[in-house]
Amino acid sequence: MKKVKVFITLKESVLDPQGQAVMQSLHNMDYKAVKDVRIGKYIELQMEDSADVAEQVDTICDQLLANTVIENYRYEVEEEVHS
Amino acid sequence: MKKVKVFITLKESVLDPQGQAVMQSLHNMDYKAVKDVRIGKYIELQMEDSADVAEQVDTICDQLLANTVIENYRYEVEEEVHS
Amino acid sequence: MPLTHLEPSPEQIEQEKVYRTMGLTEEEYQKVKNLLGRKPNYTETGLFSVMWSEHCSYKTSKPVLKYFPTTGEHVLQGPGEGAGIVDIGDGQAVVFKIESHNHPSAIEPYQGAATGVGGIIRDVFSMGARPVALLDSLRFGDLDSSRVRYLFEEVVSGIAGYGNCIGIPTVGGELQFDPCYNGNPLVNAMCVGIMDHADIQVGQARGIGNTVMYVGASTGRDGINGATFASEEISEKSDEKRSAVQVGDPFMEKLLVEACLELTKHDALVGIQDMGAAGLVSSASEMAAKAGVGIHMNLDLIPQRETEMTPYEMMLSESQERMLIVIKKGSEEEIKAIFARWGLHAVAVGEVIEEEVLRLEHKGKIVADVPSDSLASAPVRHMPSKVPAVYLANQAAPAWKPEINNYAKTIKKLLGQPTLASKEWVTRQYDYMVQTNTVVAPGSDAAVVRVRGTKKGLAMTTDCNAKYLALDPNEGGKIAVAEAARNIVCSGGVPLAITDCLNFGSPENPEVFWEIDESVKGMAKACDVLKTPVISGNVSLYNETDRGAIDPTPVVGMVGLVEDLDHVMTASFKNEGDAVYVIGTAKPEFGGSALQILMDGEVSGKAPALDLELEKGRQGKVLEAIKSGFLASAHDISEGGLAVAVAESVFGTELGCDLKFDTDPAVELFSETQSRYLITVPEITKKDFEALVGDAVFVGNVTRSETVNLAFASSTVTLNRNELENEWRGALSCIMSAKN
Amino acid sequence: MKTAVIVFPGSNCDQDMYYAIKDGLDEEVDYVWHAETSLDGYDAIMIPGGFSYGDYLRSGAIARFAGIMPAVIKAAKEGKPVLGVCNGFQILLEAGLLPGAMLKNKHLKFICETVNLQVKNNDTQFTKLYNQDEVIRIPIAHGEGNYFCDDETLKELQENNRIVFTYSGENPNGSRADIAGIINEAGNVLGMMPHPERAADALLGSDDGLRLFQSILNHWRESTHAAYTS
Ligand SMILES: Nc1ncnc2c1ncn2[C@@H]1O[C@H](COP(=O)(O)OP(=O)(O)O)[C@@H](O)[C@H]1O
Ligand SMILES: [Mg+2]
Repeated sequence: MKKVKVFITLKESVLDPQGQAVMQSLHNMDYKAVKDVRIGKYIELQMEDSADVAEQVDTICDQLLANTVIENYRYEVEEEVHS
Repeated sequence: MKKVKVFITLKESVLDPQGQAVMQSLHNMDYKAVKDVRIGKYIELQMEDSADVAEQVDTICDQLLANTVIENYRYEVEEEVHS
Repeated sequence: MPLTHLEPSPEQIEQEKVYRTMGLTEEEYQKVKNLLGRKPNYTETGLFSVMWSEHCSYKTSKPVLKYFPTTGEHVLQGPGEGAGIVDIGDGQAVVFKIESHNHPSAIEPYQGAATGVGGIIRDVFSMGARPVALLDSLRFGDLDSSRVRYLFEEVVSGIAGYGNCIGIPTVGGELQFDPCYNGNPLVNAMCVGIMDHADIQVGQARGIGNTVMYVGASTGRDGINGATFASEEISEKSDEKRSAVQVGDPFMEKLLVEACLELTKHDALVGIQDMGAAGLVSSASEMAAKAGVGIHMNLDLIPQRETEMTPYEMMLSESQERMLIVIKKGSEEEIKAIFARWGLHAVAVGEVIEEEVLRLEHKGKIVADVPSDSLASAPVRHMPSKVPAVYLANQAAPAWKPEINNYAKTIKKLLGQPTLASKEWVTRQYDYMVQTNTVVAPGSDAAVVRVRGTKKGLAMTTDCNAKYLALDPNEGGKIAVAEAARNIVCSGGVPLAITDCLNFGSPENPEVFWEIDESVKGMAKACDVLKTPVISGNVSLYNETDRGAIDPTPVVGMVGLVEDLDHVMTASFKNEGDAVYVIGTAKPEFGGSALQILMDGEVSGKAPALDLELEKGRQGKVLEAIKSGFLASAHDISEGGLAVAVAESVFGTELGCDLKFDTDPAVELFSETQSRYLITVPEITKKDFEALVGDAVFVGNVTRSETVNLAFASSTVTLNRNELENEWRGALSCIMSAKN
Repeated sequence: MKTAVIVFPGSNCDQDMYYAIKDGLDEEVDYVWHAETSLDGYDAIMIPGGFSYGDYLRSGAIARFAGIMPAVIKAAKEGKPVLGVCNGFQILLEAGLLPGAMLKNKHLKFICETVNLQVKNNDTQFTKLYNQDEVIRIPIAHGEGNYFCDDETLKELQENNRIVFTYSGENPNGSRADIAGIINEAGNVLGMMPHPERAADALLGSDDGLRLFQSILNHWRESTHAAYTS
């Protein structure tokens, strides 16, 4: 089994209303050290081993997990340790 | 400046309807190798340097970013490279 | 690793009194032992402890609930099933029920509120009805507290998140703020459905040999409280990762609604019930008990989301979006096909047996074997009752008199109180239009939803002014029912029946029990006189924190029938020149009033008195006037008195009014005397209206103006509509955006 | 005119759309299940609002892969009118039939209210019965209606008159250039956040939306008539 960690972030040119709202709250809470907040998605996939895991993840991300009009993605593939 | 990467995930026993729906859809799209999907949040904070960054991030996560009744969080603090 | 080995043995349960930590009293444990003729094992003790909990069994409230009238000409199904059913003619019926989710919402407000909505929807469609509307009755503490603001914001999001997604309009409700709800918010959700008589379903497991099927989401460890022996062991192992909070999946429920309504039309369906509180155990045992049969279930077949679940966990889990159905043997494949079309699994998990037991099998062993009706019939508890000293003191107190210097300022201040301010900040977050039947949206007295394909509509509202109940539960209980009916009448509906949600503190406190008893007596009396029987309801006790119990808050949800959509009436003034009338004379009744709260910060004295016969007569007249087409607007005078009613009637219009009174201004404007109405009538129907409603007093006219003039012998109060409206409309959003 | 209303799991304005056409236009209309693969025989395609697949991940993201979508794309290519409302609009964006993407509303809350819309282009088969720049009252109900596109796309939309509706007065969701509805280059695929089907019956407050459906019908009548006579 592989564990795939996918990180999806809004492109820099896209405004992030949620991130802005969080930053505002943080400032209200007196965490003035926080200068920017961007909110994205963190997705974990459990996948069966196969030679083309990376390839599959690429298409899955392109087609479904990210909307490349507004989002970027990157991922890491980890070997799952069995218990 | 520090870049803080926060990962927020649902606790293991908490139902993840989003993840389930995505997995179902991946199966329909014939990505049968995907055995589980869990969807969480990935948040990037830009923070001014200070001795207690980690401490601050801990409270920020506890109080605002994560709902600790159902979510866990972890984070990484990175040195930001200035351009 | 199987976790069952961590469970205590029957002997341990008895010797170490494990049953007590699970919620059974000494007496109840003995009763279980007698019923079984042996010591219950761990799973069985669990079954009894949840089924005999107050939440599932109503063991302390049962004697009180007996006061309610539950039958009537139009009642097709009274309390006892998922929801009550009332005939609305043409072979159709309305189905409704209200339910609390107070405690889950206090822990995780978004999911608590969301799953509350999900649960009440299942109650309604399990009767065979299509859900057509939702209402939410909410109470929070003081908005100065950031925790309270968080709870408020998240509860509203949770209700919106679930209702909007599933596509049932949230058309009404209530929202009140009072320090007594600090730390203990009230989240009551009501669902209304429409169905054909022919499709009425019941939660019964009839027909020996028939198949028991499980449909919907799979079972996880949701909602299993951590305070028990085995789960404590478990939680030590993985404390970090585990949470007992139920998470709602409105998408799954939307599929379930559609699939179950399709199932309802199928001959093979015998019985259906949702898995609500105490999930599998309650649905299975209740369905068996009601049909006088037993159920044998194989727990290995239960769809499970988590690994290594014990029988105890599976039976007690409160995972959401699940239903238990009983179908004719042999039709399993057809039923599976219905669910498969909606992407859902239906799994045969057991069968109906003759022997009246709930028998559970797990990994080849019988893990529980208990009489089915014993689970569903907890021993009733009769609680001692005591008249509270506060009540006696309030009854004896001299009448409260306000000292008002500036009427205009006082009115503006009242309109800015969160409890009286516009609820738009909330209702804008709800899709109140989906299904395109919402004729009267949130903002008037009652919402009106059209019955598609007919000229009829359903008027619906929730009401309860807990401040009156805090002073006098009996009178306040009557008023809650009467006010709901008034709101229905003002919208053009004939009150049909009510559902109720009894929110109180601990019944073990004799003073609280007295409040429960008196409130219900008052409500029952009003239901009798107004001919609105109770067809369903819910009890939520133990609403208290270390600062004490909440005010008695028995919320009334009422539905009325609008016989012709031409009768639909709203509170807003309509035309310049219309005559303005007030029905009912204001008396100096300020106990529990919004004015008293504004000025004193607390309530005292006597609640307003309610004359039920007078109430009934006036409702009849107002409704007749509406049906005759005499009125342009109708609004009941409630919290905040006439001043607030007038203001609400000009908001959102281009109109003002010139009114003249020969009464005392403080009493006329702010008293909360009951059974009063603010009515406007076009010139052409004035004569007819006056002839019909003899006690209506003409007080002036609607004007095309920004000004509201209220003239009294001693002084004139001049108000600016825009100024008041800005205060009223902006109050909640101002609080919510400024402080977060 | 025979209309198809596509039903995805989680669609919840499908019936509203159905009744707007059946009762409002008195024309033939069918529900078409997401798993179907053909839309042959239909003259107009409606993708209704709701929460297809729970709006999980991103609204419209999962629906885009439904079995019916290739047929929707085919119908669009053939020039049939395709209308996506609210979630339907989001699905059209995800499917690439219209440019851009949706973000969460700027205030982050779901918002339901009747708003003023300005008709920016009445020269389309969807808007012929409106006056240019007319302001109409149509309800919105969405949490993710904050339309986004890059500068280049915006310029193209503006220059080719492809912005059909804008919010008039306060922009409720923060959309770029106040956009409420856009059309494709060929002029037969319209996506809009506001719900015309909720404004098709005066009893419910407004029937300003009905003219949109009537426009589609008129256009269909004219074009089929033209086809017969040519
Ligand atoms: N929590 C809520 N959810 C939906 N609608 C609400 C809510 N609270 C208040 N409303 C609506 O706002 C309007 C005014 O409420 P309220 O002042 O309680 O009316 P009344 O005093 O006539 O019972 C009603 O239409 C009511 O349904
Ligand atoms: Mg009212």
